[in-house]
Amino acid sequence: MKRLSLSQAFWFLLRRDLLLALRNRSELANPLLFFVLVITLFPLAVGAEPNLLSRIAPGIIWVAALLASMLSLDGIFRSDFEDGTLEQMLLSAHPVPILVLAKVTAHWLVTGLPLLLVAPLLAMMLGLDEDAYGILLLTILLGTPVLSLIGSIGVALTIGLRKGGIILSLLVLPLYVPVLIFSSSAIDVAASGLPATAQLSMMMAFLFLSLSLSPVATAAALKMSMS
Amino acid sequence: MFKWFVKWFHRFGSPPYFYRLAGLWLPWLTGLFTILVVAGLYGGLVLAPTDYQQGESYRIIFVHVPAAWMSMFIYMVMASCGIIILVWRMKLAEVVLSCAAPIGASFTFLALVTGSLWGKPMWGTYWVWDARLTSELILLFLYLGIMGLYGAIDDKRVAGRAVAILAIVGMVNIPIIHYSVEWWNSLHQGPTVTKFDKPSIVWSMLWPLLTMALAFKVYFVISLFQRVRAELLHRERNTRWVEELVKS
Amino acid sequence: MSLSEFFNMGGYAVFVWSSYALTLVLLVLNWFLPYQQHKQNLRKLKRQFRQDNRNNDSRT
Amino acid sequence: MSVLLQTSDLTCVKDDRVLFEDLNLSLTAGQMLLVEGKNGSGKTSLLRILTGLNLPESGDVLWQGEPISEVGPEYYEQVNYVGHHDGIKRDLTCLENLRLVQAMGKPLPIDLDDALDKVNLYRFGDNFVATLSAGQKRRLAMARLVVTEARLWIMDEPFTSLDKASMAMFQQMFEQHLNDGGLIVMTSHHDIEMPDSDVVRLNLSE
Repeated sequence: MKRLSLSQAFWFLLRRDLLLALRNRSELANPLLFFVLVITLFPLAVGAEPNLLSRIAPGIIWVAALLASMLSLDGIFRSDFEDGTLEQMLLSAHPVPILVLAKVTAHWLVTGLPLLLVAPLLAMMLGLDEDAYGILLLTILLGTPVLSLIGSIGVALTIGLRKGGIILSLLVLPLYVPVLIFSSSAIDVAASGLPATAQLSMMMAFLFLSLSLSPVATAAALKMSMS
Repeated sequence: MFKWFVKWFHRFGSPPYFYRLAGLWLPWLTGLFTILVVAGLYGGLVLAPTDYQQGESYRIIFVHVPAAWMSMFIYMVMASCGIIILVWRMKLAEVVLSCAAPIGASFTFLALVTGSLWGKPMWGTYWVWDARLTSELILLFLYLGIMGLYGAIDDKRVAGRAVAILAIVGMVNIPIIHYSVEWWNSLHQGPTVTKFDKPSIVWSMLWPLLTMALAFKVYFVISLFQRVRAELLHRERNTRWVEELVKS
Repeated sequence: MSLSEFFNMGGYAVFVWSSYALTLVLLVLNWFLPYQQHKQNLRKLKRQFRQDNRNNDSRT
Repeated sequence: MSVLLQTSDLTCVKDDRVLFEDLNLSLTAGQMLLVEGKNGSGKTSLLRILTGLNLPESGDVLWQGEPISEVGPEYYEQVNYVGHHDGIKRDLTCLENLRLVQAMGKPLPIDLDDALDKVNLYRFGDNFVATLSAGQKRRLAMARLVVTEARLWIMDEPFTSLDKASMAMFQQMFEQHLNDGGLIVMTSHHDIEMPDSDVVRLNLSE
């Protein structure tokens, strides 16, 4: 009998989530706006001295990216949880981790990827060394998917809670530490004119590790949250 | 042999059996703990010689290092419970996991505070972003996360499975976090903090340290049993064995 | 070694003894609180079952 | 006829209350199980345990003699569930919603347009679900049952916010499904009039 294959299911789900995001365009800009706002606060707080700013720029950009990503996490499963489509997803004949991966991918495309667009602009405003721009983009490209993937576990664990927000950050932030360390250090190193290969390959390793492990954990956590 | 083990495992996992067994063991464990801790303290505070570099301040080691070891050990116990919960759905493992978390958090906190109390005479400040202190701090957050999640979910069966997943995820992450922090530290600070790493430690210092570590482990079991008994009584309050126990 | 020398800890008394004091406090707390909790649970259940018995007795 | 769906010594505990204990059921092709009982008697819990969404305290749900946790995907191919939530997205059109249902790996017997026609929603196919009434949404949720060919339909109060005509329509659909060798497990506060079908009743309040 005819049925749709797993890869078709993946694309359908991905396309559906992108379509839904597109239809709620106003929410689309929120993480981006938050990212920009947080970064604007730093010069106001620490002073506008160019040397200082350019030295702490990698850290600022990454802390802001991390917070922006965390703030948008709840959206991965929230509406699906409320209208019962998540329930239907768990009853699928396809392996749930793959479907979870489709949803996380869609979420990353909507919330993580746009950071890539404004990051150079913000880096310029903070006076980051120009040699480091390429590496900055690369770390965002490699690092933000890891944030979404790890974050999805936390969201799946707290989705059933009414006041899950603060617990979510408590669960997720410690797990974000390696990404923060390696990405900001990669930019740092690149800004001082050295190669950042080691850091980037570590981040690549994080990406593959979280790609393979976190959907499984998320699927298990979702199943737990639904009961 | 395997069959025997499975049978024992199931019996051990049954709440009434465990409750009774823990009650029987507690006095013995308390006795053992007292002996170990008296021996360890005497060895550490009186017998062990003064360190020629750090003077007497190094004596903090006899609580600091065992506490730090415990903080890791308890997390490993919790992660193992997590696996047992997800694979065999054993209720006792849920209780153990949830009861171990606050004890683990206490030891982590202890390791942090004693570490910074040691740091003041050594480095001149209470806090440095030393690799070990930093990863210990992150470990404390992981513990608090587990306690927070367990407390936030009303249905304790569901909460048990949630923290099981979280504990396992944390277990996978701990080495990564640890090595990242270590690497970060070596990048940002010189090797000034390696004072902690003694290449070799003399026997008269080592044995009190190991004795204290053992004492802490026994203490963990005591505290855990105490908590598990209280929690079991509460969770199983509607079952027959609790009724019989209370009536007798 | 005199007793006061021992307590002085070579000038590091504050750090050493506060470490040990904190350890003591945490160990006692982690033992005492569950102990208290257990006793309280037992007491609560005992009362509850006594109440049930009374109800049964008065009914029969 | 061989037994397809079975429960063995199923026990469900919620918030320290035993909802049901040692429940043994068996359902063959063409049979419908109607679960009755007071509010909070565990109807929804039983249905969710049958789908595998909830776990029982003890006991097993068996599909063709094997526990569903071991059968896995082969069981989920055969199950369609309509719960309290409609499980449809407000910001998608009816057709987009059904297309996604089909993507979930279950066998496909009929065309989406036909399915919409079956539940009288054909002309709303390209409308957003947000614009539909509660009854229409419910009908769309029920259309999920027919866009894939699952043998076991599990429904939790399917007739909420439906009018008499729609109810009759769905009961006809159910009879058809049973005649084709399907199975139904459902709860309902409404009276079911399916005289020609093999309906087993289970009251959880007793």
